Formats: sequence, structure tokens, C-alpha cells
Amino acid sequence: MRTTVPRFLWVPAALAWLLVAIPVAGLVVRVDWPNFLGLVTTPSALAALRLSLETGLATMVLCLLFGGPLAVVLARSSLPGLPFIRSVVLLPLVLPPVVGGLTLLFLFGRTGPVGGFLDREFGITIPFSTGAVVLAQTFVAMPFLVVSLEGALRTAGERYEAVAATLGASPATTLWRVTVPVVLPGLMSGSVLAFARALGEFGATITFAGSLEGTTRTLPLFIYLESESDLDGAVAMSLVLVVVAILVIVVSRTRDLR
Amino acid sequence: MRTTVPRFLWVPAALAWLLVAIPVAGLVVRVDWPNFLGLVTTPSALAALRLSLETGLATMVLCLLFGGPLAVVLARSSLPGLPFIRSVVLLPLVLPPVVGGLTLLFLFGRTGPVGGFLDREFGITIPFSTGAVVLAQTFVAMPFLVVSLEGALRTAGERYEAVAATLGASPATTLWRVTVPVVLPGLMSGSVLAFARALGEFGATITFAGSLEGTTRTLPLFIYLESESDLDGAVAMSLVLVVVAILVIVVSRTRDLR
Amino acid sequence: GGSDSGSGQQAAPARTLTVSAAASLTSVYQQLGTEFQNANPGTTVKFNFGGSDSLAQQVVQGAPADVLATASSKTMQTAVQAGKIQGEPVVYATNSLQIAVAPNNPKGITSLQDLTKPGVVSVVCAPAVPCGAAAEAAEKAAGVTLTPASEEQDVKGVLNRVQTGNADAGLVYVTDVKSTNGAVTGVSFPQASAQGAVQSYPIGVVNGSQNADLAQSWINFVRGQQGTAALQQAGFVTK
Amino acid sequence: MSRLEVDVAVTRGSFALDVSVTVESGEVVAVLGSNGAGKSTFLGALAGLYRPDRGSIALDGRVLDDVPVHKRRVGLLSQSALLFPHLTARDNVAFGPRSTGSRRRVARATADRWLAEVDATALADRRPSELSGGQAQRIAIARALACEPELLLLDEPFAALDVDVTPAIRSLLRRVVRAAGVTTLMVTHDVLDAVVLADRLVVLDAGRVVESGATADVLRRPRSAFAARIAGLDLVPGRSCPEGLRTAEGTVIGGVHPEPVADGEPAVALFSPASVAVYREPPKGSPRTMVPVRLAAMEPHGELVRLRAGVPDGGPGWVDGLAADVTPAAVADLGVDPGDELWFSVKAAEVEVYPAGR
Amino acid sequence: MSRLEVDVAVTRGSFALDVSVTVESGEVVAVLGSNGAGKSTFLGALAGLYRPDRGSIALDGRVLDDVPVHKRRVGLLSQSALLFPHLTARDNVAFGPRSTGSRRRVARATADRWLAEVDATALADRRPSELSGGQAQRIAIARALACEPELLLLDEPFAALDVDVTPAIRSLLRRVVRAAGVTTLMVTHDVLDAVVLADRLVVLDAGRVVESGATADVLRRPRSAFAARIAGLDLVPGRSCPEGLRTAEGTVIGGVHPEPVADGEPAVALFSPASVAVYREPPKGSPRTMVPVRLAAMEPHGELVRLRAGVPDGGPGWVDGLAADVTPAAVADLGVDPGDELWFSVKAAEVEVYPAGR
Ligand SMILES: Nc1ncnc2c1ncn2[C@@H]1O[C@H](COP(=O)(O)OP(=O)(O)OP(=O)(O)O)[C@@H](O)[C@H]1O
Ligand SMILES: Nc1ncnc2c1ncn2[C@@H]1O[C@H](COP(=O)(O)OP(=O)(O)OP(=O)(O)O)[C@@H](O)[C@H]1O
Ligand SMILES: [Mg+2]
Ligand SMILES: [Mg+2]
Repeated sequence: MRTTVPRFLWVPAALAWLLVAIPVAGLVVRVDWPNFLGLVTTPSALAALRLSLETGLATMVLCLLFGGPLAVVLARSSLPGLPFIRSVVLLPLVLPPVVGGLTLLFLFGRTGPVGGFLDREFGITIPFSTGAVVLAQTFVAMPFLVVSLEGALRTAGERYEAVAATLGASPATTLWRVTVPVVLPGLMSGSVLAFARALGEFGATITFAGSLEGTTRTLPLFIYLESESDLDGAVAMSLVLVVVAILVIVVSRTRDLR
Repeated sequence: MRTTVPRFLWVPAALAWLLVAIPVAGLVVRVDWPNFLGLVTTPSALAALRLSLETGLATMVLCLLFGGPLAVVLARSSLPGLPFIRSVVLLPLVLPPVVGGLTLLFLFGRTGPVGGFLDREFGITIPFSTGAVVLAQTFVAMPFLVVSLEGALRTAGERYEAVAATLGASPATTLWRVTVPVVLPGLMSGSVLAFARALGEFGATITFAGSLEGTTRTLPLFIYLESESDLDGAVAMSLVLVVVAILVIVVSRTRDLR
Repeated sequence: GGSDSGSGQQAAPARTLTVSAAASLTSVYQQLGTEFQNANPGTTVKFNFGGSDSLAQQVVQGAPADVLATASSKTMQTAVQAGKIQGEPVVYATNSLQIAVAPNNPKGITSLQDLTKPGVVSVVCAPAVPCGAAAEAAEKAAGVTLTPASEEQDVKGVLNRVQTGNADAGLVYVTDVKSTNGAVTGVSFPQASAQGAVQSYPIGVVNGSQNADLAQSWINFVRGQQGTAALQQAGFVTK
Repeated sequence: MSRLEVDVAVTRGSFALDVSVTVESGEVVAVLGSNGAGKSTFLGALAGLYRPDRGSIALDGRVLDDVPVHKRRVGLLSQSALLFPHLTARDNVAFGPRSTGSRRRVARATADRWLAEVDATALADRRPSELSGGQAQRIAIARALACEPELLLLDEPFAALDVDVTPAIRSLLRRVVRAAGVTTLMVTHDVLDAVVLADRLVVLDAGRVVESGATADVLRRPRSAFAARIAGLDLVPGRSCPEGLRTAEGTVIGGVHPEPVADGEPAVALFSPASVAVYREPPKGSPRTMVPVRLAAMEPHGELVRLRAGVPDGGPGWVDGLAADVTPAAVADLGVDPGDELWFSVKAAEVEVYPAGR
Repeated sequence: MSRLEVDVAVTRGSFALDVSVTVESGEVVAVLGSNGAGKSTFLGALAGLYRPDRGSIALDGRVLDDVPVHKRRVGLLSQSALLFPHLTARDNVAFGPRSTGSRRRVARATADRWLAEVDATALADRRPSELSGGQAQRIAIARALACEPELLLLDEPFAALDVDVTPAIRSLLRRVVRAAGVTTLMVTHDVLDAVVLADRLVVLDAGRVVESGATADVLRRPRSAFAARIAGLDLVPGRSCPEGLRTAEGTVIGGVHPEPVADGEPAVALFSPASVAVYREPPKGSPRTMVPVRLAAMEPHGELVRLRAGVPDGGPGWVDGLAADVTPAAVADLGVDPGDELWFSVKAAEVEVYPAGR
């Protein structure tokens, strides 16, 4: 099919892209290139990068495992009060991340209702652990997956699921063999959004999980700290973060969206 | 159509929802109810709330005006290097907001290339102005609109646009009378996401726009400052933020998504 | 310090003074701002609170502030080196460390040494930020090596941990302990005044300010009687 | 091998369906009716896609009302093919067997068998987006048959099929349905489908059954206008009178009563379009029934030309759609064009008046 | 009022279309062909939805190759209705006029007029999701007509329409097309549509034109198997020989040569299914052409029954699809069932051998 993008859209589209691209390009200009390699390969920087990738991946998986079902329920069930239930899911988006971290701390901290119970009964302390990082990231990243996936599910409609049912497919079979493949683009872009958001998460992590090299100090925390003392290092690592994100996004999206 | 949500999805869905809902509920418990009204109606609090709503709305409009066209271009054109162009749009998601704010400052500050030009030629100073807040929020919120809208455009497909063309509709007419109405759910949820993200934006704003009462001190900044001295006030205002967000989301989504 | 309250400028036309100040100065400055306005009718003081580093960057990038008051000499130096401060900034207050513990000090902590006891969860600021550098200096002076559960970004983070019971002790400033109104108890220790452990608060007029005279009178006001009183009230040591 | 007993009411927006039908085990029923009569809605209700307001569906005594769609063993071929876009044609057909427990190898073999049946083996590895309309329809038929349902529902299965394929698929369906004895309901607009495949016809109108009976009976002696149209007969509703039939606005159509009908009873007059004579001017003194019409359409019909009547200004509504078959020579003589006013006439001896259906 | 000159090649995946056709101003051409022959692809290429690999499309001398879709003034009714889901039926129909500059009031009036033409006035305020399949198809037809294109492309316009509506819409199209003199291409699987509406037929097979000519000529004397099927005739391809025609594997079919055909030239043998006699056993000593077939399907055909041949084990491929029309009494006498082996025979006097088309 040949359709045309109206010509007058190109100008605002280009401006929008430039608004995002130029500051990022500015970052590239700002980098202290002669020392770049040295700046980004310090042990602390590498530890932060590794932790960020690991926790980002874990977050994405958790978002899929839990947020995926939630999106299906939101898009397909007819629970009473659905608009309210849905809007609660969006709250981590509006909550300033620091406040989000605080609420997690109130709940899972050593004196909070859940954290206190875990501490007393099992001796498990959540804050200051890598698990806390994943929890904080999942809290802020979940809405991304849920919203994009729910949108995709709604746009795709239920027609194919109805057909599958008339062919004898149980709801579970229908889910795996029809729903998931049909909304795959939405699932992919939702996952990418969630991963990206986890990769950039700062406020909730530092408030809830703390900042300890190798355990809880993810790349954004590292960059922020670095920026206090060594702006060059911070800029260099920001660029690394940007490159990692671009790689992840390009790889995951070129395969499945086109 | 009657389709069923597989039963085994309910458990993870409920857990996902609770992960978000319980911390927020914790916030409610934490509020110092007897003083609540007093805390949230101080002139500074009201100024911050008003500024947040105004800039959030302005951001949403800018995202629609510029990000909307960008999403159409990404979904409908066949530019070379599209995956790269698209992934750049996602960068504000991964960039820690503070780094994002810094890059904006480098660019639009009075000594930056763009800001310097504006200052010299027109005497316009961007940092410390409400415009800077909107700029920072647009920078971080744009990807939300672009990604959800592009997904919706792709899922909706080009069939209806092709039909419109055979009926003699120009690309512009097709855009307004076919594309936009068909992807309205995606447009709505993208706008809500962008608005919500703008409402919660903190790091880029405080770094780039500063925190001046009535001019650049939005609600999250206010909450942050307040938390230095008065955690109760911060918690109370967080709750206000949450309620505002829920209202906006419920109102905008119940109307158009069902 | 001087005692000129700036009350001689009553006839001045309506003017706005923009003060970029470290977030830890929020309550003191807000209080002083009101007093300054009362003393100088027709003047409005606007505050831009934030992290010292951001504030310095903003000034360097030409943000239209009149006064810059950071929470460390190092960040002030950033602005000075960029030629953005008129003359020499002055240090008008200092702040020193205390060990913040839960009210009534349930773990019985009395010295830095106690923080290394098993079962005591401690937190400090990261060495890269001023309060962390101070903590490091104090540690060195005391000859102990702490193994903190977390190296926080700022004092507020440390305070938060102690306040919410997630940490048993944390190194923060006296002013921070005071600001909690008894939510945490401060334990003083001798090494707090060691070389490099004391935080200083410099202030200066921003180059290119449209209100340089008003800015200067704000500095004088902060260093004056009312300013000193308020700062001391908050726990600062004034100079 | 299942007897179907249905008595349901379904509401869709402003449309209400209320149908009660019994289909014997292994019987094939053609569901006829004009556009919007509720045929698709009826099949959807049987498959469980719409929740009935009241009533019940039983298959061999097994009450389906609360059985979820996928456990009903009811196969539905819907009006649009709706092939799964992410699966190849073969996997689309294998979907049903796989879902009901067949192993992958077996399901693929089953799929290949059905693809061969609909003459689509060459298309097995194509995606739906790479198929033409008729090819997709064939795959959809194979898919519906491959899960071997107890009750098969087919919504216009032959639309989009070409002249080569239609008879082949028709005979395939006949073979499958007869061999397995699957109880089948089939929506169609083509009388040939009904004649070839169906034991019985059910005619819906505005959501209700207006006629039902053995195919041959209904086509020979329709009682609803729609069934008459399908059967290629002219039908005029009214009430019986001694001379034949009196329409609602009073025209009397002369006719015979092959079976006794009480005077004033609701009745229908039936006659063949071939027995209708057409005039430009009403012939004087003729004993025949004459009605003025406006010519709505002309179409070839075998060797003859079928003239289709419309309502002339101020004329009675029941003439709408009446057909008259005349020779091409007669058309040339008359020199008619659509829009012209004509007179249709029919001899009483060729009109049969029957009691109207329930 | 536009003469259409097309000569294009289009590739879609593994399918290649290469068509060259000229349609005179105001002519109506029926595009026929089996499923997947490339009919929809052809129309899509004319409308500008597929980019041709080479070639050119000219409408009244105006070269359309680089004209964007919306400026071509080519109306396309595609195979699925694709009504805009967010607009009411009326607004769907008004879309074209609005887009080409009519004011709102005028466009609505135009829409209402077209809705009345397709007998859908009552549906004007419905959304597409509230329409039945046939109702949606009618609105789609109204929508395509309402923008008064110079070239009208109709892809199976009558699929899904009921028996009442089909003749009405057919005559509507005839009226519109004749009155406005719109050049029209129409894809159909129903010979009646072609006979009623088309001046000319174009038959596609595997992306190429295999036959084209005036409707009556093609139906009387088809040269492709598909056109013969459409026309209801039996066609056997081969090469001319003195006795009639010799098929590729050597069977000789006796026949007459109404026009001279050189010996050994490619030719087709044409005969009516009614002239085919059917036997259980080959009668001894008959002078007729006899071929063994396997009975593939049986269908009523008017008063007669049409038997459709399949290829028996080891038999020649060309018998596939041959039809024989016999009386129901003969069927009863023969006692045949699909799958049985039979003999088809035809007298030489009833077989005409013509040179094969280009
Ligand atoms: N949501 C709705 N609101 C109002 N009316 C509706 C709705 N959905 C369907 N209808 C109406 O219900 C009637 C029955 O539709 P259905 O699809 O069953 O018809 P059908 O007999 O299958 O017709 P067709 O031969 O055109 O396919 C139609 O008149 C349609 O307009
Ligand atoms: N993307 C593709 N890749 C390969 N083959 C394709 C693709 N798209 C279409 N085709 C093939 O192109 C051929 C022509 O398709 P088209 O839709 O034009 O057929 P048609 O004549 O309209 O058939 P029908 O009568 O079934 O509608 C078909 O054989 C189809 O399988
Ligand atoms: Mg239907
Ligand atoms: Mg087609």
C-alpha cells in the first residue's frame, strides 16, 4: 500500500526530533574524548554498568511476568471500577520518583509492615540490596509495559480470540497462540519502554535501595555522584548509557516492528 | 463478544496491581490527616499545584503538536535509518533526568549555543523561566506520546488511509478525518502518559529551570524542598499529586477508551 | 560579622532579588526572606533552592540569579572560576557532623567507633559529595573504617534511613538533626571538627546581577544580627 | 451426530433476535433471509459469542448455555475469513486440532489433508496477507472443518469463491457433512447452495423465523415473500376470498385453492413469473387480474428476460419485487426501459392460494 | 467519460501481474478469473495502491503513473467493505464528497441520496459495527459511487448481498454507469453480473489476460477454460486435426470446424453440457467420442442435474471439470453417486472446434 505522510507534518516532526536529538548530540560534543576510555572503564563505572544491565533485565522480566497479565485483565475483563483500577497503575508515573522510593521504604523498610515482617520472621532486609533496586525499578517501569500493552490489546480487538475459541482453544491456549503473537509489537515496545525506564531510574532507587558500589549503585546513581565531583566522567558515562539504550532499542525493534 | 481471561492470569495481575497500589495506599495512611487541609493550602503549595497543572497542560499540548507529527512520520514514512531515528526519540527515557537537565542547560543556557543566540538577539533568557519548565518537561515527556502513538498507528494499519485516498481525500484530509479518529485511543493514552510524566518531572526541571516559587517550582520540586524540613507536608502534597493524576486519568480515559 | 540590617533603603522602588541557595538552607532562608522583605518594603525575595552543584552550573550557564549561596566552597569555586562571582565569596557559617540515631539512642552509640559494631547498620554520604568528604575526614581522624550499608547522595538520604529505622546510625550535620524536630537524636563526637570535616557556607554576588546593591545588602542581612540568630537557631556555627 | 434444540432471544443494540428451532441429528439446515435479518447473530449466539437474554441451547440434550465457547464443540465459519495473521495457512488449519490436544505432527497431517480437500495445498506456507480473498476463504473453510465439531455453523461459506471452486467445495461440504453426520447450519443467499446441501430451510426476517420446512416443500410452496424470491416464485400476501385472494388494500387476485382455506383467513397467492403477462396498456375486457407497476429492473434469466416490478406512484406496495419472465422478443416488442409504467397480469388458473404460514 | 489505457506489471511477493488492456470511454468491463488470478491486484494497481514495476496507466491521455492516489479520480470498492469505523453510515458516504470540496450540507444531501439508492436510508445513523455484512456492503457501494469518479473499480460488489437487493443494486449500477458514462471495471464470479452489466469481459489467469472480448462473443465462443466454465460450456484444449481436435495426450474428439483451422494449430473444442451423454459402461460400437471420468459432484441445474467430472485414476487431466447435464430420471436410472466411474460421450456434430485465443 502506498500512503503519503502529509507534507506539513514534516516540520513539527523534525523539530520534535531535534528537541530530543540536539541535547543528546550536545552530550557527545561535551565528552572529553581523549580521556573517554579511561573515564568509562574505571572499576566503579564498569560495576555500575553491569549492575544497571542486570537489574534492568530483571525488571523487564518481572514487568512482563506481572504487568503482562495485568494488561490482559485491564483490556479484556469487565471488572467493575476498571477505570479506577487502571488509573492506579499509572500512579508511579506521576509520583516524583523520590516520593515513590519513600512509599516503598515505608512499606518494605525494616520498620514498615511488609519489611518488618520479613525482617522479624526470615531476617531478610530489603533495602540496601540488589533486590531493592529491582523492586524500585519494577515499581516505576511497570506502568510503561501495562499501558502500551493494554493499548495494543485494545486496538487488536477480540475478534481473533473469539475465532480461536470457536476452534476449541481454551483461554490459555488462546493467550499463547493467538493473543501474544497478535500483540507482539505492543509487547516488544512495552518491554523496551520498561527496560529503558529501568535503565534510567534514579530517584526511587536511591531513596529506597541506597547507593553502594556493586550492590545498589546503578549507572544513573553513579553518573549523578560523579557529576558532583567530576563532570567529565559523568558526561562520558551518560554517553555510554545512551549508546547502550540505542543498541537495545535498535536491536529489539528492527527485528519485530517492521 | 464473550471472551474469557485465563484464570491463571489473575494472580500475577493482582500482584502487579498491589505492588503499585499498596505503596500508594501507604502514602494515604502516612498522611497527617488532622493537619492535611492546612498543609496543602499554604500559598506556596497552591502556587506549586497551579504551576504544575499549567505547565503539565502546556507540555501535553506541545507533545501533541510536535510529537504527534513525529509519530506519524515514524509509523508511516519509509525514511532510511528509521530504527535509528526512532531510538533517538526514546533517549530521554534512559537519560537520568538530571543529566537530561544538564544537557538542556548546556544547550539553552545563556552561554550555550541556542540560549546564547536567543539572549544576544532577543534578550530572552530561558533558565529560571516557566518556559524552561515546559521545555524540560517536554523533553522528558515527548517519548511517551511518540511511542504510544506510533504503536497505535502501526496496529491500526494503513487500510483505512488507502480507502480514504481512493475516495479523493488528500493526505491532510485523511490525517484529520481518518487517521486521528481511528487512533484516538492511542492518542488519548499517549497524551495522558505525557501529562502524567510531566506532572511528576523533577530532576530535569530542577537542574535546568531551577526552583523559583510561582515561576519554576512545580509540585514535585515543592515536595522535595518541603521534605527537607517537613515530611508531613511533603507526603500530603504527594497525595494531592496522586489525586490530581487519578482525576485526570479517570476523566480522560473513561470517556474515550471504552 | 556586620550589623547593618539594610533598613536604610526604605525608599527604593519595587525590586526583586533572586537568591540561588543550597537546599539545606531552605527553612532558614525562607524565614530570613520574610524578615528582609519587611525590612525593605517594595522588595521581593525569590529563592531558587537546589543542589549546590546544579546551582553553580546554572549560574555558570548564565541563569539570572543575584546571589549564590552554596553549601560547599568547592561548588562556589566552580562559579568563581567561571568569573561569575563579584569579588571574593565570604564564608558566613559552618556546619559540623553529628551521628544521627533513633530517639533515645537504643543501640547506645556514643562514638564513631560504635558504628563498626556488628549489628549496627550505618549509612554515610558518598565521598564525592560534601557531607561524604567530611565523613571521610572524620573517619580518618578517628582511625576507623566504616562499612556503610549505603553511600547516600545527600544528607537527606542519610537522615531518611535513620528516621525510617532502616539504619541505626548515620553521619549528618547538626542542622539536619535539628530540622527533624526530635525525630532523630544527634550524638556529637570529637572528630567532627577535624580538618576537612567541617562544611562551610560561602555566599557571593553573582556577576552581572541587575541588583548588585540589593544582593550585597542580602549578604549583609544574612551576616547581620537577625541572620546570625536564625542560623544559630538552626544549628549553624556562624562566623 | 447431535440433535440441536434452540430457543433463544439475543439483543444487539436496537436489534432483537428471537428464534426457536430444532435441528435433527445430522441434518443440514440452510438459514436464509435478507440482509440484516439476523442470520449471523443467530449463528453467533449458537457458538456462544453473544450472551442470550433468555432461552437455552441444547446439543443432544447437553445444555450449552453456560458452557464456555471453546468447550461447545461448535465450529463457526464467520462471514469474514479472519485467518490468524501471524500463522501460515497450514498452521491456521492445524490450530483447531492442536488446540484440542493433537500432537504437532498429527495436527499438521490433518491440516495438510484439509488443505488438499479445498485445493489449497500450494498455499500451505503462505501468510494470510499473501492470499487473495477467495484463497483466504478456502483456508477458513478448511480450518472450520479440521476441528471436527459436533455442530457446524457456516456463514456464507461460498462468498468470494470462483466458479471452479464453488461446486468442488460444495460437494466437499456435502461429503464431509454426510459422512460424519455433522449437524450443520449454513447461511446462504444462493438457492443452489440450499438445494444441493440442505435438508431443511429456515427463513429469518427481522430476527424471527418466518418460515421453515423441508427444502423442496419450501421452494415449491413458500409462504414468505423472501422464500418465494429465493424459490423464484411470485408471492402476494392477503386474505383468502372465494375468487382467490384479497390484498390488504383490496385488490382481488383470482386464483384456485388447491387445499381448503377458510374465507378471510390469512393466505398467500403463488404463481410463476413465467405465467405473468406484461402489457403497455391494460387490454380491455380481459378477465385476468391486472396490476399497474413501474419497471424496476431487467435481467436475463435463462433464455428469457426477467422484469422486476417496482411500486408505481400511488400503487399498492405488494407489487414491489414481483417478477415476470418474458421472451427477449416480447421485450423488443414492448420496447420497455426501467422506469416505464407497465401492467402485469396473471390468469386465475395459474395462481394458487394457500393458507399463510404460522 | 474517460478512455483507459493500461499496460502494467506489478509484483506482490512471488506473484507477478502483467496486464495490458484498453477500455473505451464509458465502457463496462467485467474482470473474471479464478481465485488468486490477480483481479484485486489489478484493480489495486489502477487505483494506485501498488507501485507498478513498469508500464503506464493513462486515463483519457492523462498519465496517472505519478499522480497520487487521491488525485486520480479513481473510485475503488474493495473486496472487504472497510467502512470507516468511527463514522456513521451517512458520514462514510459523505466522506468522498466532503474530501473533494463539497460543503457539509451538500455532502450530507449527496450521501442521503446515495443511501436511498442502495435502500439503506434507515441505516444512515448506524456505525459500521452495528451493521450486518450485507448492509455494510451496500453502504460501501454507496460510498464508492458518491464520489463520482472518472474510473470506477468494483471488486465483487455483489458478494454478501441478498436476493432482494442484488438485482436492485445491479440495476442501480447499470443506471449510474450508463447515465454518467463512467468507465468501469468490475470483478465478479457471477456470469449474471457480467451479462447484465458488462460490455466486455477480460479473463485473467495467473496474472495475465487469457481472453478478452465483447460479453456475448466470449460467452458464446470462449477460448479459455475459465471463460467456458463461466459461460456454462465444456471446453477441451488441444490441436486441430481433420476429425476435430487432438488433446495433448492423444485422445481425438470428433467435431466440426465452423471456421477454417489449420491442421495442428492450437485449438479448443466447445460443446454444451446438455449434449453430453452419460453411461455406466461404454456402449459397444458407438461412433461417438468416449472418455472415462470419475464423478466429482452433482448439482441441480434448472430442470436438469449437472454432473461434474473429475479425473479417474490414470485418466487424462483435461476431463477435470467437464460438465454433463442429464435429466433427474436419467440420474435415477444410472443410480450414480460421487466417486463412481462413468463414461461421458458427445456426438461429433455437437462439438465445434475453434482456433485457440492468442
Ligand atoms: N450493535 C448493534 N446495534 C444495533 N443494531 C445492530 C447491532 N449489531 C447488529 N445490528 C443489527 O442486527 C441485525 C442483524 O445483523 P446480522 O449480522 O445478524 O444480519 P445477517 O442476517 O447476518 O445479515 P447479512 O446477510 O447482511 O450478513 C442487522 O439489522 C444489524 O443492523
Ligand atoms: N505478498 C504476497 N506474496 C505472495 N503472493 C501474494 C502476495 N499477495 C498476494 N499474493 C498472491 O497474488 C495473487 C493475486 O491475488 P489477488 O488478490 O489479486 O487475487 P484475486 O484475483 O483478486 O483473487 P480472489 O478472486 O480470490 O479475490 C494470489 O495468488 C495471491 O496468493
Ligand atoms: Mg451476516
Ligand atoms: Mg480479489
